Amino acid sequence: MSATATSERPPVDREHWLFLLREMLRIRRFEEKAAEMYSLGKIHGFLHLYIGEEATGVGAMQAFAPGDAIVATYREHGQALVRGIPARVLMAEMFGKATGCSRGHGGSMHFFDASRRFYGGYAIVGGGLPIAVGLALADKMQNRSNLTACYFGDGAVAEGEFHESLNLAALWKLPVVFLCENNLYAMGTALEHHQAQTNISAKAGAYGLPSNAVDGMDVLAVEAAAKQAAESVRTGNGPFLLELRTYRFRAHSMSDPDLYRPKGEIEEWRKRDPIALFEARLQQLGLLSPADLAKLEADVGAEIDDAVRFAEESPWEPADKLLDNVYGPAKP
Amino acid sequence: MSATATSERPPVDREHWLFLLREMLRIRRFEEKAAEMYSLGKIHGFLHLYIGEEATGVGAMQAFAPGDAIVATYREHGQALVRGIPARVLMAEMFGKATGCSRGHGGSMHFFDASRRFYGGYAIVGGGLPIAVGLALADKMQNRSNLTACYFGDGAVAEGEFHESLNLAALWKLPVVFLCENNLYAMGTALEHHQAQTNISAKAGAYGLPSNAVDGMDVLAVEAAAKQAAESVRTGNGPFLLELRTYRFRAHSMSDPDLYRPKGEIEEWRKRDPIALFEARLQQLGLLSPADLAKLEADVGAEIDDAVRFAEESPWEPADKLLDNVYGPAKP
Amino acid sequence: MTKLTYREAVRAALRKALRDDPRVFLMGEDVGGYGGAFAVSHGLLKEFGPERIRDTPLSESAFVGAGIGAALGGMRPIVEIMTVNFSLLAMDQIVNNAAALRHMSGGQFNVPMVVRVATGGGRQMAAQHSHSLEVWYAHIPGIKVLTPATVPDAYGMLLAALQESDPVFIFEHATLYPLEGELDEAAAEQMDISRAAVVRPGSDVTLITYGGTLGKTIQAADQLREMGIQAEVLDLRTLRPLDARTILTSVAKTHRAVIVDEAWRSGSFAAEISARIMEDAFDSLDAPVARVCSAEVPMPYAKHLEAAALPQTDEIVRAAQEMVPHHG
Amino acid sequence: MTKLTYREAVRAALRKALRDDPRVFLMGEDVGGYGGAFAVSHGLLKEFGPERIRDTPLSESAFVGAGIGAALGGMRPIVEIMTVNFSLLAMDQIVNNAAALRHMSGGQFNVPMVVRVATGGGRQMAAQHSHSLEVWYAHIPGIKVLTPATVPDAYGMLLAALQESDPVFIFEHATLYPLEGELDEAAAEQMDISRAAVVRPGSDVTLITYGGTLGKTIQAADQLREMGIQAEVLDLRTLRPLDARTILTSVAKTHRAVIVDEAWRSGSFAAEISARIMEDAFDSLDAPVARVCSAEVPMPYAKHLEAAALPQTDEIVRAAQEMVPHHG
Ligand SMILES: Cc1ncc(C[n+]2csc(CCOP(=O)(O)OP(=O)(O)O)c2C)c(N)n1
Ligand SMILES: Cc1ncc(C[n+]2csc(CCOP(=O)(O)OP(=O)(O)O)c2C)c(N)n1
Ligand SMILES: [Mg+2]
Ligand SMILES: [Mg+2]
Repeated sequence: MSATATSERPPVDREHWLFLLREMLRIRRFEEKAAEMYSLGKIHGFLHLYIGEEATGVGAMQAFAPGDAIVATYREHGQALVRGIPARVLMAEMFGKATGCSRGHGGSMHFFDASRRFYGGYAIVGGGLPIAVGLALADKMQNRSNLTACYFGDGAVAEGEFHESLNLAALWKLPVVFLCENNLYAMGTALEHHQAQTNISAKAGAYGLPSNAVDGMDVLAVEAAAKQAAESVRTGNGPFLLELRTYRFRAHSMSDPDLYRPKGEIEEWRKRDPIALFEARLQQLGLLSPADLAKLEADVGAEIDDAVRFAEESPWEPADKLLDNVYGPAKP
Repeated sequence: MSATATSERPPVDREHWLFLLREMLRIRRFEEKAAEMYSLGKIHGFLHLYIGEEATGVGAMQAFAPGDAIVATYREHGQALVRGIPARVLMAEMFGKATGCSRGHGGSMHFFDASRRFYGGYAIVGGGLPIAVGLALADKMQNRSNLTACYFGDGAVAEGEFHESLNLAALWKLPVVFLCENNLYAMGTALEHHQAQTNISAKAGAYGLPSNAVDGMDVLAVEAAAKQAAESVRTGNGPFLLELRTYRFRAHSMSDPDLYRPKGEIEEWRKRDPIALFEARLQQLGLLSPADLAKLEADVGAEIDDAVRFAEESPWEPADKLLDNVYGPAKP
Repeated sequence: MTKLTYREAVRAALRKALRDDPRVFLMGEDVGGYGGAFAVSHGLLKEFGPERIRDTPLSESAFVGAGIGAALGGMRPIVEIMTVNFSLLAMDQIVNNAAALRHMSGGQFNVPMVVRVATGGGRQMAAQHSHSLEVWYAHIPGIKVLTPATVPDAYGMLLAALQESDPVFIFEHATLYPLEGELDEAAAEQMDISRAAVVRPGSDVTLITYGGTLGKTIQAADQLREMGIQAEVLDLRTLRPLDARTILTSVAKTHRAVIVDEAWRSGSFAAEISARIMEDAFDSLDAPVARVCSAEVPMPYAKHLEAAALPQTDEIVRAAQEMVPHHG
Repeated sequence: MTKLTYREAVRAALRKALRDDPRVFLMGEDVGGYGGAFAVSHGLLKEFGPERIRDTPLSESAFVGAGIGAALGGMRPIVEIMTVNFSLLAMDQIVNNAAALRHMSGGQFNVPMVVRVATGGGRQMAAQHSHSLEVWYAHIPGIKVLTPATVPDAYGMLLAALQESDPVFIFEHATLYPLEGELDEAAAEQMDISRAAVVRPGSDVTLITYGGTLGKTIQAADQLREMGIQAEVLDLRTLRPLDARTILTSVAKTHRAVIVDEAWRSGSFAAEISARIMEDAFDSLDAPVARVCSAEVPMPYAKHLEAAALPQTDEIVRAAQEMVPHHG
């Protein structure tokens, strides 16, 4: 049922590894800044931070090509950044500005970017899965070799749409990589309180799909597993379910008082901070000097500062455009 | 994952076995008459016949006590009869008469009987499963030792509600026997065209439930398997998924031209007619003489004739009562 | 001109669409091997093969969502939801994805998907299989809602829907499938789906309806004529966006209106029409606008009870009579 | 008299119900450990334990259906659907089972279930999290629909709902939770939920609303008063069954009405109210009934766009002004 996990380490690739680190750092700093902007009243509505889960977002995306389609959830800042949507455009979106990636119509939960086949940003749990199935169907029917990468949380696994979508994708052998970011909680409900059987990747058996589970705090392991999954899909084996075992260090959203996690649990997981772990590893291998890191941080900091400046200075969508983009013109 | 199926035969029990045969015959003759009445324009709407599946209805019901709750689908004539709802009351329901088990409000798809804890008759595929979970929850919370038997077809397995309901029942260890009557078709769609993985009982693994699959054409095997399943549930192990492998000899409903089944398939299955098989077995064992059978058929025939007479002679619900039973009085 | 049934007209439109545009495909429960629950797609599997005539598992949310995804991915899916009753299982995909994606993405994405849905009661299908929920759909910005009530509309509206760049829901009242009519294909292929139709001209009262109740409404107009009342009959055809102009023009002439709608009365689409007339034609009204709707009860199975629950011709006649002077 | 918030009032009612009746239990997503997405059930898990305060998996259809089953089985479930947006996933259970079972079974079964649902926009939650779908629920025979807009109603309506023998849906507008008010428990426990409330008496125009827009409507009445227009404000409180009498009595007095509804305009509950006034108070109207509703657009995120989409006080004032002579 489950594909064999590669336990071997990939060969050293300093440039790529520094790139992975940079990407994780970009997400971390972007998120910290978003939280700050939320406190300052610059960002409103829901804001779900990804901090702690950077390795899953960064690692998995390495397996997907520009032609592949990406479907994500409301907790999608990470995927959006790694996919290449500029930080300034994302920040502007959260500020509600017309320069945002969804013209300020979507906010934090609804990032979209047609040019990067980034199909959103779905805030109804489980709601993105059928969309991913359809995108893959369109690719298959048009003989394009793309795949669709579909991210969702452990909580989504309980929804009927998970079941229906995996069955449909498997039945039609569609090119979807289902990526479950299992952070052990659906909002305040722990995995063992929402799943009768807590091994998510094993559920693939009910649909006859290959699957795998990987340590989501290890960016290289995630990358390797995602590449293997993507490879399986591209070979025409139909969909693949990849479980990424991770943890969110912050509350579910900015309005969550975070009362439900056992004492010490967060601290235990923080010891496995994917960024700190990877930095330590690179340093151990002599691939990352303190100067390298300082430079990285400075670059990333500059990018985030620019993003805030851009968002701040950007114009609002005129209110008289409210009804634009409800319907489009007929087109053959 | 799967409970061990008892392969041993239960000891000979002539009285009980003749009872099982009689029950299967009652269903068969009732259904044949219903089809006739449909052609005569006495019954309208949808009519889904159970012919061919009698062993699953009769065998499984032996495992359930009067205090247990029954939840069925639109193809529920069999379960309703075996549960003890008089044939005349069911026939009257299909005639749309006020003496019907649902006062003529429900018709063939919506049989109900509060006195027998027969909770319907659900015509939205998969719609009965959550109800069954709730009934079992009510029993459990009120410390009653009842279980809920929930029948559904193979087609329902693809619906999200199957997944959600099994997970919820398993999570809360509720006393439900989920009975999948797998007749290999969801309307015109063959199992392999609606399930990526066609072994239904194996899907229990995704919820950590015990399960079993049994030859649904063998009434004794079904009875034994259902008793084992019910026993497991009553012991407090939580829900059980029992797959009953059967076949419908008739079309999906009276309006189905039945174009989709491969030639010869129906004939092959007819050789395994559960009634003919069981009669032959009883005859072989010397438990059923031609006279016994004639008497049985005569009794059943009389019951069905009486049912039609009763239905025919029964009054209509006055049309001015149309709005009764939309709301009831408040009650504490 | 060809004489054919409503069912055949839908099938002919499907066939034409499938032939003309390789991006078009049909998917839904039993559209293939079974030939469609209402035999609409009979023969199409054989002609177009299983890639383009796709039988789906029973999973309304997944295959409607897959239609949305396929539309995003450049296809032109026609999704069949066997009946509106089952569409309740796909409501989230419809409201939160199909309807919202264009706006939510700031106009970057759009969902050119056509969804065909059989609707309505009148066939003794009882409480779970007789809904008329067009009004729910007509409430949702971002989708369009068509209700073909004639053979030409059955054909032309489907083809027109495929030219739209937004999701279009087509409600086919299940009692209409055997209806016979004349079809001029070329004309139907040019049809304007944005306008309501004046089916019968008249001067005394406007009878406004759509979908499955058009026949009863025309019957009522016939009976009224015999009584000396000239009823104008409007077929709304498209519920969203609504052609209010045709309604207002008619009411300005007749000064009276009866709306016929198979939905339950409270919160029906008839309420919306009444409110629009209130807002934009109040001064031309000589009598309050009346509604003839279904009784507010889950649909009973028994024939006489179902008939009592549904709007009937005599009720339409009575409502019109009561508001026209000297006929009350 | 106690001073407390709307949130605390709901919680107090939950606590009272759980204490008074062992058949009552609360179930839904995050009602337990998290304390409720809106902190309504905070502390209840500790007080009543996990048997009676049940966190469910994300599976709206299953747990709403389980509520129905539990009600059939003799319990008195209170099901929390975190927001109305997610209730779309449970629509089949609601329409086809909860609402239909009593009738469909010929009166043998009934479903005494209470469902609490947070609703509405105004918090920059964007297109998928801002719906106002009360009108869909109000369309369904077999269920009751309550929309408490005040602290006493938040408390009393929940307790009253638990006395009903049919499914009751209570819509709590999410912007109301922090609202403060005075509660007389004893009085609230005797409240009549079948009547609309005249919140402000007035003689020139009737402003009719419910739920989240009551505050804006009262504000509008205040502003109108300063302009010399005496507006009567009605809070509908219960949308189904509707208390038409209170509406008609008021309109008979004021001869004018403005309906304020956060729903999208087409097919809104405001349309139903307008149609009822048309049918039963046409002759007493001095001006067409007006509606102030949300713009027909999936809710945008940006604050100024969301504000432009939602009904606002100044629009209510303007609509009333325009219909009262010498104030237009
Ligand atoms: C259908 C639905 N029900 C409830 C919610 C409210 N909600 C938002 S996120 C969430 C938890 C989802 O958990 P998971 O899928 O594990 O994703 P995570 O937030 O952990 O990334 C819930 C209950 C929702 N958005 N959609
Ligand atoms: C949600 C839903 N979708 C579609 C239908 C139409 N329909 C009725 S029965 C049926 C097939 C069900 O197959 P299965 O569950 O295997 O039961 P069987 O009829 O074989 O007993 C379908 C598609 C329905 N009633 N409900
Ligand atoms: Mg999670
Ligand atoms: Mg079947």
